[in-house]
Parts: sequence; structure tokens; C-alpha cells
Amino acid sequence: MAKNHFLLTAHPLNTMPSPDPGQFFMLSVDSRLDPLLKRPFSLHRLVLGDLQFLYRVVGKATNILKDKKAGDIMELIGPLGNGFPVNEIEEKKPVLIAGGMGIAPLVALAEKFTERQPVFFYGARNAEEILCLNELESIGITPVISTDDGTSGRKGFVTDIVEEFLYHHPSSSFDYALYSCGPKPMLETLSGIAMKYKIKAYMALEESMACGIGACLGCVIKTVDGYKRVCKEGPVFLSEEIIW
Amino acid sequence: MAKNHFLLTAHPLNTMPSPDPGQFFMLSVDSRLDPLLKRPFSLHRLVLGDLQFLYRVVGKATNILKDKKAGDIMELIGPLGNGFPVNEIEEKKPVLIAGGMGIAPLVALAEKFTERQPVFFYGARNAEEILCLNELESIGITPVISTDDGTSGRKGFVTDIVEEFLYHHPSSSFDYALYSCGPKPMLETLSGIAMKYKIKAYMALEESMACGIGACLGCVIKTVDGYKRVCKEGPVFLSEEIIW
Amino acid sequence: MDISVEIGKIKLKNPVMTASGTFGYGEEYAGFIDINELGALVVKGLSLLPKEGNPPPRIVETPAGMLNAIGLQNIGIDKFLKEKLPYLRQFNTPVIVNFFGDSIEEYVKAAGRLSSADGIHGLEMNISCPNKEAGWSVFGTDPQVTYRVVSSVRKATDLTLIVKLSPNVTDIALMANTAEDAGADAVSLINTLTGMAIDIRTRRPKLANIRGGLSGPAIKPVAVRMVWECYKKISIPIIGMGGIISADDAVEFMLAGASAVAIGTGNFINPGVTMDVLSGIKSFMSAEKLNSLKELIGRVEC
Amino acid sequence: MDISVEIGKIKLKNPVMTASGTFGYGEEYAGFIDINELGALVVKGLSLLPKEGNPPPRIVETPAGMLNAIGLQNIGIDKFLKEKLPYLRQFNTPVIVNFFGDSIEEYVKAAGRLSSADGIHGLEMNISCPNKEAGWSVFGTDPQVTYRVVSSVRKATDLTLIVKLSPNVTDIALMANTAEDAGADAVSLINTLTGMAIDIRTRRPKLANIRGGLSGPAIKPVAVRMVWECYKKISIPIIGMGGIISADDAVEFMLAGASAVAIGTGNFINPGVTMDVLSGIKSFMSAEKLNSLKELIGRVEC
Ligand SMILES: Cc1cc2nc3c(=O)[nH]c(=O)nc-3n(C[C@H](O)[C@H](O)[C@H](O)COP(=O)(O)OP(=O)(O)OC[C@H]3O[C@@H](n4cnc5c(N)ncnc54)[C@H](O)[C@@H]3O)c2cc1C
Ligand SMILES: Cc1cc2nc3c(=O)[nH]c(=O)nc-3n(C[C@H](O)[C@H](O)[C@H](O)COP(=O)(O)OP(=O)(O)OC[C@H]3O[C@@H](n4cnc5c(N)ncnc54)[C@H](O)[C@@H]3O)c2cc1C
Ligand SMILES: Cc1cc2nc3c(=O)[nH]c(=O)nc-3n(C[C@H](O)[C@H](O)[C@H](O)COP(=O)(O)O)c2cc1C
Ligand SMILES: Cc1cc2nc3c(=O)[nH]c(=O)nc-3n(C[C@H](O)[C@H](O)[C@H](O)COP(=O)(O)O)c2cc1C
Ligand code: FES
Ligand code: FES
Repeated sequence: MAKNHFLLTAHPLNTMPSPDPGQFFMLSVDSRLDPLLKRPFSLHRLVLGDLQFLYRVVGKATNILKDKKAGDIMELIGPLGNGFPVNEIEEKKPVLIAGGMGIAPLVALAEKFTERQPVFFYGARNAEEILCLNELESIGITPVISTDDGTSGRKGFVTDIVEEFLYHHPSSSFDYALYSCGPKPMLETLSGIAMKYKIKAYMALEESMACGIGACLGCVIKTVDGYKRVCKEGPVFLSEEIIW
Repeated sequence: MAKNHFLLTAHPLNTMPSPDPGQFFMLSVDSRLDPLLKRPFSLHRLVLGDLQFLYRVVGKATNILKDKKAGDIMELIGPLGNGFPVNEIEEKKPVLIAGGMGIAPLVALAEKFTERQPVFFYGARNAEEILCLNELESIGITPVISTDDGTSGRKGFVTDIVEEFLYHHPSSSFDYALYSCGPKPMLETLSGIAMKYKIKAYMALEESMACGIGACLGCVIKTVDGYKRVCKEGPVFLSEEIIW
Repeated sequence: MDISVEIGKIKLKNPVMTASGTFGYGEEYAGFIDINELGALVVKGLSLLPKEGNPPPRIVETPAGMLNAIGLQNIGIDKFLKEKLPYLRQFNTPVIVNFFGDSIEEYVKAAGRLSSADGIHGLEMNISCPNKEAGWSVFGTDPQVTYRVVSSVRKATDLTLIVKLSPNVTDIALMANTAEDAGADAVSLINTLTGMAIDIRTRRPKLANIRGGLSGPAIKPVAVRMVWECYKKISIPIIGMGGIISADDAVEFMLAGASAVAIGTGNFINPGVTMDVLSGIKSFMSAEKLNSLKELIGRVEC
Repeated sequence: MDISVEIGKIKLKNPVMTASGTFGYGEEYAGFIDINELGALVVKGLSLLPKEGNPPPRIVETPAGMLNAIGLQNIGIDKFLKEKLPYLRQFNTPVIVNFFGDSIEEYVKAAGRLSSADGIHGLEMNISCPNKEAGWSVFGTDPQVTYRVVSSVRKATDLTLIVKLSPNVTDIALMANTAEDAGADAVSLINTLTGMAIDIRTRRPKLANIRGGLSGPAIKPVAVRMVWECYKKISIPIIGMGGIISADDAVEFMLAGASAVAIGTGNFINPGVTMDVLSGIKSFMSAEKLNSLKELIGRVEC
């Protein structure tokens, strides 16, 4: 795994509903009061009933997480929120767009879509931060890669490349549907592109969370229907709902 | 090691003055904010330059400590405070009295005294909590044991047995000097015994500590000269100084 | 063992409540605990008209605590009565409605509206929320204004009236006294301490609202102290809260003088915390051979 | 890079100070840091006559914080001048003496005595210690009394006069304003929040004094908020403190409006913390390409 990125495999000790791509779990590293709150992590993959999470070390909880050993027990709640709609759009061509850590939930989603031969765009800061190529390959997907510094794939923003693609590959026989996860500015740009090309775009958003289950109203984003909770009404939203 | 009791061996990464028996170290388990403060632990033994601490798991820090692995790095400051006087009393016969976890510093002290054949009394709640017998044996000491419930050695308080000993073994050719560590009530009783038999008693005290180096005035005990800091003027005090 | 307790006219089967704003309208926790086992359920603060609340970010973690600036977002009393209360009525757990207003008039109207509904057992007046600037924030910090608003609401309702105090005051016992004099049946304390956090790289406050309310274990020592100070000065019951995450914490509040306890931030850390606290209180009482909460409440030995 | 800063007439080579009561009279830390590297050293609070302080236990850890009830134990001003000050004079670090009194008269006398000594650069008036009951504790919570005591001390000294504010008030900015009007050259904040902890098994308060002062990371959000509120209202410099344990914390206080920062509880966690904070501030400034502290102080973007 690339520097500072780790894969956590969790074997559930209790039964739980099977999670959908785009859903997430709230995880505590242990019962100490620092860090205090649980942290949200998206389902990365479901492997033989085990949950896999892909995460980047950014602060307190992730720093502790990376030092966990096989066999350690942690408290997780989930699956939470609404994942990506998969069946609703059977006639459409899935276009998946990952930015940075946004790759985490999109691998599970790509797995669901394999038969429909999704197009996969994947942008990151540099070659080092391009992850999961083997996992994608094993399900027959070769993503179109771009990096900010050009160290892998094309140089530039993934959104530019997506727009180029849509421009050069208009289709009259089917519609595209965009599925995306990544940094907010990227999603905002993508949202504009989706509007321009009149295609549906589903995007998984992030907000700081306290409860993860809809009780605290802490994680809202502004939508055309007022504030909505990312943990409950989201994390996947249709781009046209969101007010950036 | 008995249930809930652990031995920690620390290899100093920096040079430090050689610690005396009765001195202590302030230890942080890691840099997280819970627990926040360093915790005091007495030197148990010095083994080939490594520091050994003997501790009982009672709360937050000790619970974390027990799960540390070989090679983990921790921050320690010390040696701190004043240890037991060893040389000042060359003509005296050392009598060591340990109560419960008070055994921790007395092993290092007994090592210093081996040539003077100290008398060693050791009281604990029950047989399970009698520790370090092998260590003591290796330096030629067989302690007189007592337990509250009689599961090992004599049944009763160690202070009763000490008093009995002093009563039956008066000496005109030399004086005794008492060296003790244990729960406050035990030390208080011992203090009375020392007064009665007119012998010097050195005792290592405990108080909650914040800094461990004399700066916060948090760890005082009442003495005939006003409050004194356990971490700086102590932890070893002469019993006659202390106002119980 | 009797762990029931009375708060005004409400009989609680046990002293474990939820704190307003941390338990939604109950539904969210139904998958984690049996709502019927709660001593009482306090819902998110309501106002006459719906409120949108503050823009995000609304929460940030701090050492052993968190800041929130939700901005009193709520669906409004009417929608609550229609859409949420029927759900809550199915449980045999008393429902306490936390509410607030922009003016004394609004408080009175809100209390009136809530009092005529079926299935509400008590009202908790929030006079202390530190999240909103200006006007109404002084309700909870100026004793004279507090007296006026509480006594006005008192006239408007026969339900058990709980006044929730702000800790951001010089003299909490004076505020508790004022609430009692104005006719409150109980006080609850503490609400959040006002705090702030700054992102040093962006140089912006971590909360869009700049300031927020500090809750969680970090504030427990302040909360316990305030409960103790109030207990000595008033004779109505106290609902203690602020940083409770375990039965030991709850017992600490009761020894300080709380008749019941409410858990807020603790629910986020462990959604089953209320049940853990409840069973922990029972174990503590049997270990200590106590037969009734009376042997705990206010029994710290000073 | 210019990291010097002026507090009244005192020129500090850098903004990192120690907080009163946590750094003894300096000696204890000499083995851990170079005292010459400190921006200023603030000593344990002194009174005219020595004070015995409270019985133990005096400290207890709380979530991400600690309570203390030292009870202002100190050796008295005379002994300090004779036995401790000579040691401190050897360093080229300004020495600020924290002091307090039981009455305005005592404050004035203490300030006078300290002002005539050689080697004291500033005075920090503690009007806020929450550890002692009764009388003088109101100095820091009633603006009128604060005005009287500060203006009296102002007349008694030409040294830089810093007033240390209590956070246990409804309106901290009002208190800061009052101190400024009464002639203070600077304010320092925050002192400890009053708190309490109870041992549920013995049923006794964990501190012999019952209540104590809460310090450490737990209170940082309250402290940052108060610094920010005061910065908007006063024009004298602020010394910010409350839970600082890292350079990031220090920068956060400066963005909120502190000209300098003081570290208290942090010294207990890491006796080298002042030097770590100092070098961290420098690295931060070079990483952010800042040339002077002016580009940080009060520069939060709201
Ligand atoms: C629904 C959801 C799903 C997520 N899925 C994943 C995932 O699959 N893999 C993954 O690596 N991360 C994921 N995240 C982000 C993850 O939750 C944060 O990285 C984690 O909480 C950081 O915890 P920490 O204690 O290590 O960092 P902290 O110490 O809390 O913070 C360190 C730094 O990161 C910033 N930060 C913290 N949380 C976020 C956030 N949510 N967004 C942006 N910046 C943040 C802080 O402001 C701070 O600067 C997800 C977040 C959400 C809301
Ligand atoms: C000078 C000195 C030397 C010590 N040497 C040793 C030693 O060699 N081995 C050893 O096992 N312990 C020793 N102790 C005690 C040790 O410091 C505490 O057991 C430890 O701090 C507990 O930390 P914790 O976080 O695990 O417990 P906490 O979570 O802090 O406390 C758990 C429980 O233990 C009680 N407690 C905490 N500290 C003390 C204390 N100092 N005295 C009595 N009760 C306390 C608390 O009140 C609480 O009830 C020494 C203490 C001092 C002052
Ligand atoms: C996210 C959040 C929202 C809150 N909303 C309200 C509210 O609407 N009304 C109210 O009176 N208190 C509100 N509070 C305060 C809590 O009810 C409680 O008084 C406080 O958080 C202290 O308890 P705790 O430390 O257990 O959280 C809120 C607290 C949090 C954390
Ligand atoms: C053990 C201890 C003793 C203190 N003694 C004093 C004192 O004598 N005078 C004073 O003004 N403040 C005193 N304080 C308050 C600190 O100077 C500081 O304002 C407070 O602890 C907040 O900072 P911190 O969180 O960095 O500790 C004391 C604090 C502690 C922890
Ligand atoms: S995190 Fe609490 S409502 Fe979403
Ligand atoms: S622990 Fe600070 S003076 Fe002893």
C-alpha cells in the first residue's frame, strides 16, 4: 500500500445487514477519551463477509488505527446511510470518478457494475497516491488515470478528463450515469459538468460527524430542500440536489 | 507474575544518573490526552543498566502499560526525589517492611543491604499478591510473610508481626533502622511502633502527583515543618517528621 | 431496589434520561436500545416555527469533548406534534420536550401549544443555548430576565416545567434559585460551555458559526461542581448532565445532588450508553447495598 | 524572523511564557530547558505573608485535564525576594511575579514591596483564583470591585501590570475592559475553571478542598473563545493560556488575539514543552512565510 495508506479488514462479530457500496461505518479505535468520537469510513470492499476499509492516515484516530494488530477488537456501527443506487439505472452506462481517497467506496461499487463495463476515471495528486490498481484489474477494470503532477497517467484534473470524454463520446443509444467520490471542489466541478451534459451524477459527500446515525444534526449539507444530513439522507446525493 | 501485577523493563535511551532505591520515575504511556499526566513508579530494580518497574494494574495508565510490547518507546523522567538513606546508618540493622505494592522499591533496597543481612517483613492481602520471592531469594533473603486472610505466612497485619519481632528481639549491641513502603494506614501504625521503640523509620510515601519535580505543589504531606512535597523532599521521609 | 424518581409530576422508572439535541426525536436510537427502558426521553429543542440552523461545519472534536453549533435547527412544533410525537407515544417512557423562543411571547406560545398535545409529559425550557448571538441568549444569564420568562411560561402550562440552565454565568446557584422562585418544577444543568476552535492553517474558525457549545467528558468537573452548588441552594430536583459516559459518572452527579441524569455526547460515542449506565447504576447500588436513589442523591460527604 | 513582542514595558524575545503556579520559582525546570530561552517566566503566586495552602489531596486528573486546589501555598514575598529572586536574576529572561492579597490594602502593599525589588520586570495580579472561598474571590467576578483593586494597584507600581482574569464569569470581555480602564498594561487569561470531582466509593470529594481549578487541554476551547472575545473589545495585549501543549495550540491562541502565550499544565506532561512550542512556532512561521508575530496576532478570519 502507498505511504500513509492502509487497508483494514474487519471480521464482524455480530450479524449485520449486508452493506452497499457508498454506505459507511462509524469506528472507534478504543475506549479512551482521546480521540473521543467515532470516525466514519466507507466500505471499501466486502470480502467473504469481512469488511474492508481503505484509509489514509491524517490525524489522531487514523494514526492509532494503523498500529492495530491482527486480532484486535474494535467497535463499529453500521452499515449507515444510503449507498449508491445500483439497480435503478439499468439502462445507463456507469461512469465512475474517483478523486484521491474517493477511491475507497468506488471499488466496491465497480464490483457491482462489472457486467456493465463501467468507465472508470481516477485522479490523484501523484503516482504514489494511485491505489487499488490490482483490485480493479482483478475485476477487469483499467481506470483512466490522471495526476496533478503528471507522474502517472495524464497530467491534470480528473474532471477535465471526464468532460473531454463526455464531449468526445456522446451517445444516443444510452445515457451515462456518473458515480463519484472525492474532494468537495472536484465534486462541485463534476456537478457542473453533469448539469451541462444533462446526466445524473451520484456523489458521496463528507462532513464532520458526531453520531453518524442522524441524531445530532451535525453533518448537514445545504440542498435545494434545506439542510440534509450526510449520515442519514446521504452520504450519496444526486448532484442536482446540492447547493455548493 | 501474580494476576494484575506486571514487570516493566525499560532500557534508557539517554544517559541519566544512577537511581537509588526509593527514587522514582514519572512515566507517560504515550502522547494521547487520556490519560493526561505522567504517572509515578518507583525503581524496582536496576538490572544491567536497565530500569525495572513493578506495578499493579489499577486504572487508566497501568491498563495501557500492561499491553505494551517489547521495543515500544515511552517517555520517562527521573530518577526523582530522595531515596532511602543507605550509608548514613552503617552501624544499624536494617529492617525492611513491605506492604502490598510497597514491595516494589524494597527489592532494590534489599539488594543494597545484602551484606548487612536485613530482616525483611512482607505483608499482603493474600497469597496471590505475594510477589518477588524468587528475586529476594536470589539475594539471600527469605522474608517473613503475612497475609490478611492467612493464605500465605502468618495471618494478620504485617505491623503486628514487626512489633512482635521488636518486642522479642531487643538488642543492646546495635540499633534497628526501619525501611518501609506500603499503604498509608500501615505506615502510620509503623510510625507509632518506631516511636515506641525509639528507632528511626524511613518510609516511602505516595501522593497524587502532577509534575513529579517539585513545581506544582500538588503532592504535599503534612510534616512538623509544614507541608512538604513528596516528589521533592520525599518520597522517603523519616517517620517522626510526618503528621498523620 | 427502588430506582424510580420524581421530577415534578413525572414519575421516572429510573434516573437515566437523554439530553436534548443528542437523541434526535428518539427514532434514530431505536435500533440500539429499548426506548421503553429509558427513564425519560428529551427531544431536540423545538421552536414555534421551524429553524434552519447554522451552515456547516457544525461540529469539531476537542480534547475529550466536542464543540457544536447546530444553531437550534428543528422542524417546528407543529410538524413535531404531527410527525414525531405519534411515534414517541407508543412507548411507556415519559417524553420531555425541550423548547425555546426568540421572545417571552414566543416561549409562552410554544409552551401553550405543547401543553395541549397528548403524550407530552414535561417541558424543558432552554434558556441557555450559547449558539445563537444576540437577543435571547441573555435569557439564561441575567437573573431578572430569567425570572420573567420562566414565570410567564409557568402561567402558560400545567405540565412539569424544567428550566435548563446555562453554565456560562458567574453564579449558577443564583440562576437555579431564580428558576425555582419563578415556578420551575426542576432545573437541568449544564448546557454547553461556550468555546471556539481555530484551524491554524486556514486561519478560519473550525465552526462556521465561529463559536459553539462545548460538551462531553471535558466539561464534567464543571458540571458536577455546578450541580453541587445548586443542590445546596434549591429544593426542587436537579437533572444533572455534562460529560456522562458511564455509570460511575452518573453516580458522581447523583452524589453531587442530581435526582436524575441526562446523557448527551455519550450517545455519540456509544449509542447503547444509556442502557450501560442504567445497568451500571443498578450494579453499583447492589454492590453498595443501597435500596433507593435517596441514599445517593446529594450524599457527597464534604 | 521577528518573534519578539512587547507586553507593557517588557520586551519579550519570544512569546512563550510559563503560567503561574506550574513552574515553581524556575529552578525545578532548569534541568529540562534553558531558562534563558523563555520569553518570560511567571512565578508561583505570592502573598505578603507565607501561606500554607490546602491539605492534600490537592490534585486529581480529569478527562484531558486536571483539577488543582493548592490553595495558593507560597513562601511569602520577603522570602521570595531573599531566596528565590537572586537565582532568577542570573537569566536574561524577564521575571513576572504573580501575586494576590486578601484585601485591596494587601494587594497594594504587595505590589509596592515587589516594585522596589531589583530584577522583577512585571507584576501579574491574580484576581481570579477559584480555590479559596469567600471574600477575595469576588475581586475577579464583580467589575466594580475589579476596577477598585486594579486602579489601586496601578497607583502603587510603575512596573508593567498584568491582570489575570477569571473565566468563571458571564462576560469575560467586560472584565477585560474593566482591567484596561483601571490601568492594566495587559491581561492574561484564562485562569482555571472551577470544577469538582467525587470519589463514588468513598463518597468524598477527590480534593480535600472540595472544589478546584480545572486546567489543561480540556479547557482550551473555552480559553480560545475568551481570548477572542476580549481581543475584540480591548486594545492592551493579551497573554493567552489554557490547555496549550503544542505549537499549534499556541498559534491558535495568537490567531484568536493573544500577543503571547503561557503554558501551565503542559509543563507537567512534558517538562520541555516550552522549548518545543517555541521551535514549533518558528517552524510554523517559516513554513507559512511569516516575518513577524503581527501577522498572526488576532488574525483569525471570521
Ligand atoms: C461518510 C464518510 C466516509 C469516509 N470514508 C473514508 C474512507 O473510506 N477512507 C478514509 O481514509 N477516510 C474516510 N473518511 C474521512 C475520515 O473519516 C477521516 O479521515 C477521519 O475521520 C480522520 O480521523 P483522524 O482522527 O485520523 O483525523 P483528525 O485528527 O480528526 O483530523 C486530522 C485532519 O483531517 C481533517 N479531517 C478530519 N476529518 C475530515 C473529513 N471528514 N474530511 C476532511 N478533512 C477531515 C481535520 O480537519 C484535520 O485537519 C470518510 C468520511 C466520511 C464523512
Ligand atoms: C512516588 C510513587 C511511587 C509509586 N511507585 C509505584 C510502583 O512502583 N508500582 C505501582 O504499582 N504503583 C506505584 N505508585 C502508584 C502509581 O503511581 C499508581 O498506581 C498509578 O499512578 C495509577 O495510574 P492509573 O492511571 O493506572 O490509575 P488511575 O486511573 O489514575 O487511578 C485508578 C485508581 O487508583 C487510585 N490511585 C491512583 N494513583 C494512586 C496513588 N498514587 N495512590 C493510591 N491510589 C491511587 C485512584 O484514586 C483510582 O481509584 C507510586 C506512586 C507514587 C506517588
Ligand atoms: C449536538 C448537540 C446538540 C444540542 N442541542 C441542544 C438543544 O437543542 N437544546 C438544549 O437545551 N441543549 C442542547 N444540547 C446540550 C445537551 O443537551 C447537554 O446539555 C450538553 O451537551 C451537556 O451534556 P453532554 O456532555 O452529555 O453532551 C446539545 C448538545 C449537543 C452536543
Ligand atoms: C497546579 C497549578 C497551580 C496554579 N497556581 C496559580 C497561581 O498561583 N496563580 C495564578 O494566577 N494561577 C495559577 N494557576 C493557573 C495557571 O497559571 C493557568 O492560568 C491555568 O492552569 C490554565 O493554563 P493551563 O491549562 O496551561 O494549565 C495554577 C494552575 C495549576 C495547574
Ligand atoms: S453525524 Fe449526527 S446527524 Fe449526521
Ligand atoms: S508532583 Fe508537583 S510538586 Fe510534587
